[in-house]
Amino acid sequence: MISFRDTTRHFPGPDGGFTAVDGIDLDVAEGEFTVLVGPSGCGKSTLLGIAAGLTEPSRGEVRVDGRPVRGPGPDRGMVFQQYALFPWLTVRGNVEFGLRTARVPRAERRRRAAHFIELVGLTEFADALPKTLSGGMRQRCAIARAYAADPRVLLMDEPFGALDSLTRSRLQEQLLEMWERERRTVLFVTHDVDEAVFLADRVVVMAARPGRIHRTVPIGLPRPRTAATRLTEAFTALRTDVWRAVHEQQPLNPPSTVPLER
Amino acid sequence: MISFRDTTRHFPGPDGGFTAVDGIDLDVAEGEFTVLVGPSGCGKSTLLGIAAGLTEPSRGEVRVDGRPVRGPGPDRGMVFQQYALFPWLTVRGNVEFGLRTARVPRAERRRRAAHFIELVGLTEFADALPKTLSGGMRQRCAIARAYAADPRVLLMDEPFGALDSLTRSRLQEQLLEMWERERRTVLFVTHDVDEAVFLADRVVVMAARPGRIHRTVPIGLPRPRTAATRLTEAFTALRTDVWRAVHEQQPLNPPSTVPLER
Amino acid sequence: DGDRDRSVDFGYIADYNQAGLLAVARERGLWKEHGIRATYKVFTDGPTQITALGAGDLDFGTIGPGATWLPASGRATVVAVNQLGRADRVVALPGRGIDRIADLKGKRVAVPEGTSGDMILGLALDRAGLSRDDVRIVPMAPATAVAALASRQVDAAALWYPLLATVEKRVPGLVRLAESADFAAEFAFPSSFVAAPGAVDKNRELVEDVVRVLQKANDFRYANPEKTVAITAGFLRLDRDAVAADARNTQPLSTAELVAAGRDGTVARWFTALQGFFVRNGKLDAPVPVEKFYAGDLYTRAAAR
Amino acid sequence: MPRAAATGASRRPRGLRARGPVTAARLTGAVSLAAGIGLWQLAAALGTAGVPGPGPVAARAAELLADGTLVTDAVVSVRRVLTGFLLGTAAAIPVGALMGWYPVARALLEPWVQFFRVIPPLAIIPLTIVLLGIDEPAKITVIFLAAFLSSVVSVFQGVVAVDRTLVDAARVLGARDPGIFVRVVVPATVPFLFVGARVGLGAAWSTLVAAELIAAQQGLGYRMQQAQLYYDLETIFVGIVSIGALGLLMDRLLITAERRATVWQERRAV
Amino acid sequence: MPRAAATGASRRPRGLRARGPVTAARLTGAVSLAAGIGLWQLAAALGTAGVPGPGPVAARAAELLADGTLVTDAVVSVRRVLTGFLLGTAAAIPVGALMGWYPVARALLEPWVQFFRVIPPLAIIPLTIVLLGIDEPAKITVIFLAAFLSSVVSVFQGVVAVDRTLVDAARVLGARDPGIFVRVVVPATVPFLFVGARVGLGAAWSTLVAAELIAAQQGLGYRMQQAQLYYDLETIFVGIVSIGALGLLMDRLLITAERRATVWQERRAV
Ligand SMILES: Nc1ncnc2c1ncn2[C@@H]1O[C@H](COP(=O)(O)OP(=O)(O)OP(=O)(O)O)[C@@H](O)[C@H]1O
Ligand SMILES: Nc1ncnc2c1ncn2[C@@H]1O[C@H](COP(=O)(O)OP(=O)(O)OP(=O)(O)O)[C@@H](O)[C@H]1O
Ligand SMILES: [Mg+2]
Ligand SMILES: [Mg+2]
Repeated sequence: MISFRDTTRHFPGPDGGFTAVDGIDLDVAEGEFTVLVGPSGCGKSTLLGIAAGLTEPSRGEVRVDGRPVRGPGPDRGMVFQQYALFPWLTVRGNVEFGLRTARVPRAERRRRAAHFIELVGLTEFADALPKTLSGGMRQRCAIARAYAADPRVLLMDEPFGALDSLTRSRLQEQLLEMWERERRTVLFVTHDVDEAVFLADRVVVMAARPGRIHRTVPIGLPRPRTAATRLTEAFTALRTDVWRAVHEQQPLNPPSTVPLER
Repeated sequence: MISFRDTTRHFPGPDGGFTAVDGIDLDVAEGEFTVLVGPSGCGKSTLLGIAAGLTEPSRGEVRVDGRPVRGPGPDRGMVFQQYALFPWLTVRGNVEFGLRTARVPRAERRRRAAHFIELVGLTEFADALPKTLSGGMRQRCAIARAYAADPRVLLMDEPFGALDSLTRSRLQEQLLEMWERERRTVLFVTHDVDEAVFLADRVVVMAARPGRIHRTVPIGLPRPRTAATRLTEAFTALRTDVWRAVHEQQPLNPPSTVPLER
Repeated sequence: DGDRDRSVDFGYIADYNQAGLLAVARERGLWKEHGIRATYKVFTDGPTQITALGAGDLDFGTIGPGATWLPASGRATVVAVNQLGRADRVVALPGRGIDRIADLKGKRVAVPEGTSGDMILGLALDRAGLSRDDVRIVPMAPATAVAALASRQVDAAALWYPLLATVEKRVPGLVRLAESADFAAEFAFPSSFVAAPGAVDKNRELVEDVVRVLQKANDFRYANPEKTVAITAGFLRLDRDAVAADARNTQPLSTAELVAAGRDGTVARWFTALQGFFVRNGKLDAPVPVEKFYAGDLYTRAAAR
Repeated sequence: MPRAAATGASRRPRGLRARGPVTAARLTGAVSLAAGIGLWQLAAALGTAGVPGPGPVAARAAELLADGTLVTDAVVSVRRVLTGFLLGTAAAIPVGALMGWYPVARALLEPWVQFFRVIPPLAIIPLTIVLLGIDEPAKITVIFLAAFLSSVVSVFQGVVAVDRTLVDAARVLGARDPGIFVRVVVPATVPFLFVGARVGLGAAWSTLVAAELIAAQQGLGYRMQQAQLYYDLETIFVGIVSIGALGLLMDRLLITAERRATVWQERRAV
Repeated sequence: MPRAAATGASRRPRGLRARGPVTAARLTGAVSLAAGIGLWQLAAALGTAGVPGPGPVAARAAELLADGTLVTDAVVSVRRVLTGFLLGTAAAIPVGALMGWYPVARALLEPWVQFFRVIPPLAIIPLTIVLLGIDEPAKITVIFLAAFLSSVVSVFQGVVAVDRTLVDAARVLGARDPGIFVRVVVPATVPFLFVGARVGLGAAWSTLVAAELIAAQQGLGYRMQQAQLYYDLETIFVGIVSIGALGLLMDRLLITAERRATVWQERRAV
């Protein structure tokens, strides 16, 4: 259970600085799958960082299981938007990182790392360094690393953003399957409305300047969800609903005001 | 006009190394909008790097306007998958970079940079450093930088990958508008099938291991394309066609073989 | 513990003047004869040895005349005079119009400050009626002064052998303006063996034995100059000719002569004259009675054994 | 894990949360200084043979200040060090960059740089005199060499470590070698450049005594040598403290400059 | 713009395309060496006062080799330099990291590090003798201090420059301070650590002569000082060349180690 209470993050600077998120109140229930969507720069990553304990809110607080967050911990795993792979470690080394800190014995560590590397389709690249991986491969490595650490809460920042549709839908289904089996709490950021609706119990649509909650859309679709779910009318209706919630916001620059010729 | 002839890129390494792209033959006509799609790691970025002159093919060659590519040049602009912003420059500084190399006078430089910064909705962040930008804002800055340099050929590597759907469709429309007006040659990588069909004259579907061309789908949709285009039946049919071409490929790991329990 | 008590650490500088006696003492087995285990440690200058004496890392050291102000200011005790130096010269480059000391007026003179070379220069200027301000003194470390003179960067220098020998090799016809011997009547340049202050009282017997060894070596050197050169060259691993050239610029005295010089106050005169020089330089506040830092009776008693 | 963050971007060390980090740093600095002087006093009081305490050294410093010697010496030495340091690092930037950028330049130059870098300055003094005489140029050259040779390695390593994709991005934007160098390599190398400058500054100061062996008439190094001849430990300590304080001051200036030049860096701590 | 790439990842310099870059580098190195010796010979032939040419120096080296002096001196000096260097850099890593990581440690330690870094080794020799005597510990301490003080800055700066998101990633994966230090900060700082080590090595060697002023009985620095007493330039040059060559060799070993330790870096050039 994650609860944000009046969570605000202000970055000091000239002109009074910048308020990235302002007075967020949000409860993510134990085992709930919550998806954050919203325009670029509306504070989604900032919010995840606060939940992870990497950023301190300027005002308000976040509690996880009733205890205020004081810093990061292995109970809250995170997939970073910029991957944040350790460039000096191979794919395997990256995936094993959290297992080492948890002092998982070597053989078990190997086994679990191999499992998650296979899950994201990088088995053949287990010994490759990040610099030799393509963008999507790096992202998959970051996902495997977060899964392997086996956190109770998963904070995922656009984890499938760099993946082709095939790999993407496969990883979505895998994630749902794992979640349904183990009922972790998931806070998931995406800009893909389809993905949001397909995965979520509830989609939280954010608005920008300052970052705040615009609307919350409960997704009542039955589980387990499969490829067929995407073809149902309920799915399409919810998709349109979320799409509207995102699109009805004040655009950053109304396109009409920008002349295209130079 | 870009033509790849038997273009091959092999990375030496243990176990015989790795062939990222193998014997690519592809012609992109003057003023054509070509989109590359394909599974993660199939060599799309590598191919763009070769066209840009950043990577030398191990075999075969690339010609731009009949002249073999010998190195990078300002005639071929690029949006990098990892953005590659200069972290010590502000948004404006990054966007002005290419204009400075082209010795555009100061006033004109300012004006053009301001125009493209507004185009991607970063006007308020013109003086912000990259480290203070969100993922999507960084990506938009990279786009503005490439546009501002005004290249005849645009090489774009998943340029809208980190953007929310609203910003994304707006930037898609802007790109098309600019392209229709100025008829640049565009080689565009995406993993979003909708985006590919919406933008392209022709979608090239690649396959992995080794990276090669799987199928080419000509997109005969009339131009100019607008939001309405997406709702036509022709669009849906082409979308399905491309989707199939991507999905009918040999999956990296057939999901059935990966047990999900640990 | 008697064994440990009879081992001594001896500091020295690696030239003929200051290493000769130690080389002889080892070569001729004089230490063994007196049941002393002596270890030699080489230094590049006197003051560092005095520092080491003070820190307890060294029992005896060897200093040149220029460092004599250190014992005079209570930082060490002179246990024996070694010999007199005659190596110092004031020289000028040929072709610079300098033939006499008086011609140095306004010229650049390289001087390692506080050394015997510096003293000779001061005496020579005095005698010519010049003050130090009349010439352009360029203070330099010895090796640096050699480089400066050899590469004709200065007009003149106050230096000593063997350093000057090297300069002569490169600059033939150096003009000799003044030398130690010119001032033998007023000034002598004794080098000495020193011990830590208080060592003489604490360890009288051992110190006496050490002095006795030095005296025996001294008499050998006095009687066998050529052999001494050979032994020293071997000890220092130096070219025998270079050491022989060095030896020509020293004035050895027999132990008997040194004892006599101690009795009749000659040694005291040498040291007093040196102190005058140090006072003028500001190294010493005021001259001190020589018996405060020169253990003359110990030297005499040792010679009598 | 405590982290201070001037930008306020992240958690601050707990103990210092109330006061600003700058004040806290000042305070700790003062405590550290007091502790250092206390230790020194203690060492002197325990009578560690010959170490003069802060008192006598301060007295000696007052004397030297009163008769103007200390100020003159300091001015002369600072001029030498600054000249040598500035020339040295100015030369190190292009040479290090050339070595980092062009493999041929590297193969040609690097062995010599490495060779001379390990040669003790004391050993080259005679050579310097022979080639350059005994006046200021010779002294400054010794300092210049020390500063140059120690900072060139940092510059070189910095250039080698420049992120390839940034260079690629500049190329695609039409930049050619000189432009890439000035507009990408130099800014990307800034952290290394400052390591180089700081190391170079240290090398310049610590070569001062050696440089002033060359016929100096004034200067802190010269004064210390004189004092050594006279076994005047108070004056030596005045020299040590002056050199240390001046060096520290110049280093602070460099750090401030660096802070300014690298605001763009995603820093972990202040 | 020429770039060599051992990984084959990018364009190679045009002129060297035929041969491999390694052979080319060797060749250029040999050319560079020959040019250097040629220049030296020329300088000597032009009679630049007192510079002995390669011939006489080689002859003297042969003599010193024959009687074993050179080998003994080299062994003794290498032992001192290596000990001081290894201790110095070993100490610099934790101290620099502490300073880079904890603002309090930084505020406490940094001024002292900077202070002592600029103190000329020559100036602290009397103090070293007073405190540590005249035996090996004193000599090694002087070298240790030089190596430590010059490499600690690099380590410190490297730790400050560690990418924050990597530290964050490690924290989220449950790592605590010691783990983050060993598993993130150290590997991320490797390029800086090697700058530090190389600068430290240079400092260690170039302090050798000063260290061997402290009653050394053997060693290359000692031999050079003795030669200075007799102004024996041939021997001094043998010393310079030996120190340079040994320093260069040790530096090469460090570079090889660095190459191994940083394969993960996205390098621009070889
Ligand atoms: N260090 C900082 N200083 C100033 N502003 C910052 C800083 N970090 C983030 N911001 C601002 O906070 C806002 C929210 O950033 P955040 O990364 O949370 O956005 P986001 O919702 O994740 O966007 P995206 O979808 O593009 O990733 C942005 O406008 C950004 O400019
Ligand atoms: N330096 C390298 N060494 C070895 N292999 C490499 C190197 N660079 C790229 N590769 C390999 O080449 C293949 C193609 O990479 P590329 O980046 O072109 O893929 P991509 O199609 O852009 O994928 P994505 O959609 O994930 O970005 C990948 O399998 C990658 O591992
Ligand atoms: Mg984000
Ligand atoms: Mg790619």
